[in-house]
Amino acid sequence: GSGGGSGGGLSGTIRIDGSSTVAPLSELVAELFQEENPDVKVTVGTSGTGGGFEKFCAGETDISDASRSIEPGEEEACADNGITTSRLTVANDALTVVVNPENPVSCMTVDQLNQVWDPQLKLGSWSEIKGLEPSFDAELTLFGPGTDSGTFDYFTGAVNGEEGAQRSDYNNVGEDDNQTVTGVQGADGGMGYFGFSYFEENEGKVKALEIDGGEGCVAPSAETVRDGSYVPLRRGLFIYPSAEALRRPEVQEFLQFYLYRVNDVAAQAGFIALTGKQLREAQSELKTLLGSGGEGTAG
Amino acid sequence: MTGPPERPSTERTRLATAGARAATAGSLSRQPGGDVVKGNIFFALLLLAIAVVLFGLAAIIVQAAINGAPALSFDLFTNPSSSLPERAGFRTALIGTLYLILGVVLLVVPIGVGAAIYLEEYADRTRWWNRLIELNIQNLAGVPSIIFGILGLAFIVRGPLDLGFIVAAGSLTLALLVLPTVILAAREAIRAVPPSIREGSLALGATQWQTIRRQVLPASIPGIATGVILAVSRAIGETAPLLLVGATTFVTFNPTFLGDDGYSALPVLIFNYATRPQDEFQTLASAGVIVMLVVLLAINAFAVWLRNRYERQW
Amino acid sequence: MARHENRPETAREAAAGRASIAVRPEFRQGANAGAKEKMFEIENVTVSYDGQPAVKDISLDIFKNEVTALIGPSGCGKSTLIRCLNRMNDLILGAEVSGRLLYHGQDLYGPKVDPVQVRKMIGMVFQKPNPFPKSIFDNAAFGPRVLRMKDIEERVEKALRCAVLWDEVKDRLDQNAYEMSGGQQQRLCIARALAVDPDVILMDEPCSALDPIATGKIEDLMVTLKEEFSIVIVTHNMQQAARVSDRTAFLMVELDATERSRWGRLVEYDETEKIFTNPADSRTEDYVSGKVG
Amino acid sequence: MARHENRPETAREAAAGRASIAVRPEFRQGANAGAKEKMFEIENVTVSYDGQPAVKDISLDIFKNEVTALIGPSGCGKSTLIRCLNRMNDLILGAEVSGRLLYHGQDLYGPKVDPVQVRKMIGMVFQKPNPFPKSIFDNAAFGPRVLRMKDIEERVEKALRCAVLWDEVKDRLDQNAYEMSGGQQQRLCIARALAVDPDVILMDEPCSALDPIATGKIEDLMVTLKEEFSIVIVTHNMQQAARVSDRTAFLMVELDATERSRWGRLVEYDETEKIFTNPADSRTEDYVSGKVG
Amino acid sequence: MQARDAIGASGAIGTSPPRSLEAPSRRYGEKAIQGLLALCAIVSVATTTAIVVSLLIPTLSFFSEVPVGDFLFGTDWAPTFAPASFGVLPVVVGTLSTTLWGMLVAVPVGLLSAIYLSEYARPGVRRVVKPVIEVLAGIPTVAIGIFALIALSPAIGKVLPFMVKVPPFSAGVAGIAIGLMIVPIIASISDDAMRAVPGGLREAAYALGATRMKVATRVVFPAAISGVVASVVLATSRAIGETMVVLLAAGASPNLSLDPGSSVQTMTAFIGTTATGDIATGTITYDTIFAVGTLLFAMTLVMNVVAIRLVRRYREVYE
Ligand SMILES: Nc1ncnc2c1ncn2[C@@H]1O[C@H](COP(=O)(O)OP(=O)(O)OP(=O)(O)O)[C@@H](O)[C@H]1O
Ligand SMILES: Nc1ncnc2c1ncn2[C@@H]1O[C@H](COP(=O)(O)OP(=O)(O)OP(=O)(O)O)[C@@H](O)[C@H]1O
Ligand SMILES: [Mg+2]
Ligand SMILES: [Mg+2]
Repeated sequence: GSGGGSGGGLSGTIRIDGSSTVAPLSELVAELFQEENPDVKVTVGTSGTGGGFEKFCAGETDISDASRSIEPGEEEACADNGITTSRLTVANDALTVVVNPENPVSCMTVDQLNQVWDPQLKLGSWSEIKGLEPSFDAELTLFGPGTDSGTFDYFTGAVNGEEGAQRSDYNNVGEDDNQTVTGVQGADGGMGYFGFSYFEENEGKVKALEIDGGEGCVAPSAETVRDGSYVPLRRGLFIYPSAEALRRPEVQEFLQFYLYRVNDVAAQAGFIALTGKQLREAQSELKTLLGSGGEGTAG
Repeated sequence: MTGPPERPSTERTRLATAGARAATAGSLSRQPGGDVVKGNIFFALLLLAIAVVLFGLAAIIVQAAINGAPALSFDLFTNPSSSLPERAGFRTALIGTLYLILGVVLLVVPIGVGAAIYLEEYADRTRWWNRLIELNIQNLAGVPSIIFGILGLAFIVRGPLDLGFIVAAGSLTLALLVLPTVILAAREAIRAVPPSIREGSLALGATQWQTIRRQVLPASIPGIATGVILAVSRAIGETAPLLLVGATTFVTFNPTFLGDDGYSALPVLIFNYATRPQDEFQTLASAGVIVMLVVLLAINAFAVWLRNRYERQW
Repeated sequence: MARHENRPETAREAAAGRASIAVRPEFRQGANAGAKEKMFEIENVTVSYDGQPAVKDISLDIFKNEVTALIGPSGCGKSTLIRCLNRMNDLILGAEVSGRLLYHGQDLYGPKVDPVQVRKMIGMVFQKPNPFPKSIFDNAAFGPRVLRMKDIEERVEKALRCAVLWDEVKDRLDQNAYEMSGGQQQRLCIARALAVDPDVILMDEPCSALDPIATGKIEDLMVTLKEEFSIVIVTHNMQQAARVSDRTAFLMVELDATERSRWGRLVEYDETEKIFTNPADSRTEDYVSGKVG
Repeated sequence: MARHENRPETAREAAAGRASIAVRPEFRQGANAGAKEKMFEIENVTVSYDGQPAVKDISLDIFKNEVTALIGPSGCGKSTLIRCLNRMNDLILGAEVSGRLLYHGQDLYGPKVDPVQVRKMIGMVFQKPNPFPKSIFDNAAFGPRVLRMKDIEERVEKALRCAVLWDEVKDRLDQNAYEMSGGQQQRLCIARALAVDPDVILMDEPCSALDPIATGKIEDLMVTLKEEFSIVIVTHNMQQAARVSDRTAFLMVELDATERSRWGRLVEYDETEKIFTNPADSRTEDYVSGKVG
Repeated sequence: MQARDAIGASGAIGTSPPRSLEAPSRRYGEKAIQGLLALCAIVSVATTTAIVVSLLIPTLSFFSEVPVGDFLFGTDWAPTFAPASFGVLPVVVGTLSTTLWGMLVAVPVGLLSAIYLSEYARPGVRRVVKPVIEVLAGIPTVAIGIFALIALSPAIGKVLPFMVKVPPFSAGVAGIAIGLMIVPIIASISDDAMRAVPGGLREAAYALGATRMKVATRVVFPAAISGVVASVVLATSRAIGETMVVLLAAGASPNLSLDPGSSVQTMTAFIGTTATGDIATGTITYDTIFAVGTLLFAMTLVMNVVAIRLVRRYREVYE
């Protein structure tokens, strides 16, 4: 974009921080926005959802990327500093369960997944999973993301019924989900899970399981996520703008731009785009926020 | 007098043994024996150690170069960062890193050397507080970098110093992180200056500071340079503390040292790219490693030059 | 030249055999010194390292415009004593000086005394040559520079000339001092001390690594210098003490009853001529004539 | 004791003033040596530092069971020359030895020669005392331990006794060697070299920091030792050379025409008695009688 | 005569030498410098104080909910799981394991390299090799971690199968990678320390017939022991404090095992990921970071007290 763009001379700095999962999307939007508004500086940090909210609630950032919803404690901290916010869903993700390509199993029920990851059962082999078709005998070698991540929380909540209620004797890959790919690829009985984009990039190296959430086996894909059939492992990714920051024209403009363009670029950044309904909801949330920010009332 | 009563007989006995040995000693050429074998084994071990290090280094660099090859080009140095791998470069992160390191060097050299001088030349080792300082510095070296991040966020970005999320705050955090390295290296260098040099200077009427400034410090430059090289090397590669004190992954403009618009740093970007799902970003991360090594070598070159120049043997 | 005067017959032959030393805690002041101005007054000075005395109970006066020599066997505390005079012992951990040490009537170890000031006035050449790891020029120029003197080059040249080193080094002043021969290093250290024009110069065996020619020149220098300055010299060379010094102090090692502890003690202090020709103490006579050992 | 024999009148007075030395590239072998066994044969040896010659074209033979003294003014290359004899110059970067150096007929710088083996047989005491930063005992025991000798304690004690140090240190053998006086350090270095019973001992001014008594004892020791070993000693002390040595080599500094370069040259080499009483070269006479300088 | 000339010059300047032994000026400059230098040393104390302060409050709030005994002696580490368990021993052991393997590589390799550089290498070689080795210290730890995972792990798995089990994560491999990373600290600082040993000591040893190896090991090395130990302490600290390499190459699964082939979580890896992860601040899980940090701080403190004692004991002072 050349100077004197269509933004009408907006300038200023917009600070975004938070989840590293959401960051690629925010970055892409920010890049496009800056092309049109070259005088606005947008930065995107990745200090984690928790760290992001901490800075956000201290009034140090304008928008927080989050791979989970804000927690009551965090909301309180925000309120203490006079910061009001609201959740805007910006993309969808499908937590994808992957296994070794040689593995004959192609579909598992949530209950079977629960057996595998159950903290009490601690199954050692695929053959111990009840009701699995076709039967398969290999040592279960499990991989999962860092236990501090939103992905972990969401998966355990959806599969095991309680956040964090997962067996701990699995291979924790920490920050780098690419290692789950390597690990599952290398072990016959390997199983792991991560965001959809990791699967998309590594199709062939690992195989994605179809999930039976009660209404038959459904494979993870953009379509199944958008039509709502990939349950229960589909999740939303969020941004939390601060009403305070929304008084600034460049932030208003940016957020409107964000929601305007997000569906075009989501796939490019490795995410599943919002459904029309989700998008409309987000837009109306933003309006509410804009209203409250404009009035200057907080908390 | 002070001497012992010389008994020639004592000497004679001694000489007898000596004579016996001297008679057998003859050849000047290498005696095949334990010492030679040991010496050779030892030398082989030394070479092996060096080989291990050099091989390890080469392997890392070659691996990064191969993985990063598709992305390697000069554009990496000139393009700003982008979320589109095909046009992403490291310029903005590079400038952020350069500022950070500049700040680290400006902070850590005077503070580190100053603390080392204080401890070696002024502090009374018998005083408990000086021992405490000594212990405390060694201990700081073992504090994980992320704790420095927490500290930097609480005390430098916010809290007492309240600098905000600016490059200078990042520099200060990193400087504190690598300070022990510089202090320890500088202390050892200062300690190695023979006392006779200090005596010679003081005896000419030089004050203690003049002695330090003109004799001790120049003589310890090589050791100090080593400390700075190691410190800068560490600082340049740190990720975690920077995340906490405000280094972001996405900045498309050139940051400034004191501006609070945000900044990025090479390792933060590299780490972020390396953990992304897309292969292009992983390639970019490897290329980033090469970029970083080039920068590191350029930064260290001066210190290496300085060290070679001041190298001496007593 | 003034140095051929009071030279006595000296150091004839050293006979082997060992005379045990009686512990005699006496000391003497130099005689015939009424008219001279006192430079140092040393009164009952004891120096210990880590609580072990190295010299005990030394009392003597050192006069202005004289060369005073300290002689005595190795380990008797000559270096220890001379280092007290410009507070070099401050630098050794565990070294402790007791007694009184006056310099021009001022207490050298007084509370207000600044060791730096002391060392500016009282220069020192050490027993082991300790050139700085710098060029020859920078070595000699160090003192003048530190004391912010002018005409550094001139000073350096003069100091190097005085120390009989100029001709050997004039073409390589920027060479590292460590690349010199042992004797050259020692002369450089002498030059370095001369370059700052101190009031007193303490020399701890300044000629130990020098050949007779250089030694002779340094001795000439001392004799000339004493017209302006005062010089205290430690030497193990009897002839040298006899040749250059006006007054000589003889120290000896004393053992305690158990032969476990040993320390230095002043045996005799007098005009050099007297010490070498007609010493009051038989131990002095034995030592200077080489009969002890 | 044998050391009072051939002592001539020596080193009377060193007159000030400088006589320029004519360049005379001659050298001499020691005379009257037909029957003696040659230890070192030095033939046309030149040693340079960084291309600058420090000594040039030295030829002389050193004999077994003799004390050979090297004398000459400071900087004339005595240390340089003596360090060639046990290949210590290998350790100095930029030092280069040319010419032939035979030890018992074997080329010291031959391709198969192992410098370690050389130094085992040819011990050395350095000009500047350089004790290890270890205890006194460990210093003396270092050589025997490295060479895996037996009876270390006994050896150490004997070596310390020979170096006239035992009585002073026997109660504090575990004290750090750097806490000794200058002379004690030097004697320790001598003891350290003696403890390994070398074949030849090279001594670079071993007595420069010693008092006459200790010097006398070390000289006695040399005279005794030469019955079994050979000794090469550098000294600037004419009397010492005269007292202990059988043969003396006199080196002098030579200047090139431009007075820019200077190097050492062998002026005369002969039996000590001859050198001190009836030297062939007038420059030798001037030097030993103290007329030059 | 020359001597006269000298006196002429000195006379001009030194005619009336100052006789007062008191300082002519109050030397405020010197005192100010000393104060400044002390201030520099204080910076480190301030840093530590700040660290202790920032660790203490959350640590106390952590221990108000978790008994100290359960924390220190528990063998089940699952602070982010439900139900949570706070037995810290697995991560302590994980830290010890990677550090141990790292030091097993770094100490011998580093010290031998230092000896080579200082005692064997020709100056030209040294001038090149030393900075090259130091490059290792500057490779971003992410790169080393990834290298360990995708190149080192398979390579070592072929040679020493017990070091790497099925998943690519192993404490041993992470340790080796850390070892490689900290070699320059040991090699470089020890080399400087050994180079600073006066040449006279080497000469003395050579003259006694010592071989180069003996000179290096019996004279130079002991004389430089203070610097050597300092370098090892610094390197150990760095190994303990390293986060990214272990995170990538050792996995993040807490295992109470010293087996080099097992995946472990170290204290730093826990702190590192949790602090930049998605956990909400102010929760008990988040406070766990500080409890672990405090423990780590205490552990390094003990190690350093011991190290300082050792150096005091074995240091050789020359001159
Ligand atoms: N390492 C070195 N590098 C360069 N030049 C040197 C070195 N060592 C000695 N020289 C020079 O070589 C010459 C001879 O030195 P050497 O040490 O052999 O003298 P010397 O006869 O032993 O003198 P002295 O009696 O003073 O010890 C001197 O001019 C000296 O400056
Ligand atoms: N730093 C020290 N620590 C402990 N003892 C020391 C120290 N320096 C010297 N001594 C001891 O004090 C005594 C006197 O030493 P000093 O150096 O004064 O002797 P000296 O008369 O100068 O002898 P020399 O002629 O050998 O130099 C000696 O026994 C010596 O071992
Ligand atoms: Mg002395
Ligand atoms: Mg010499």
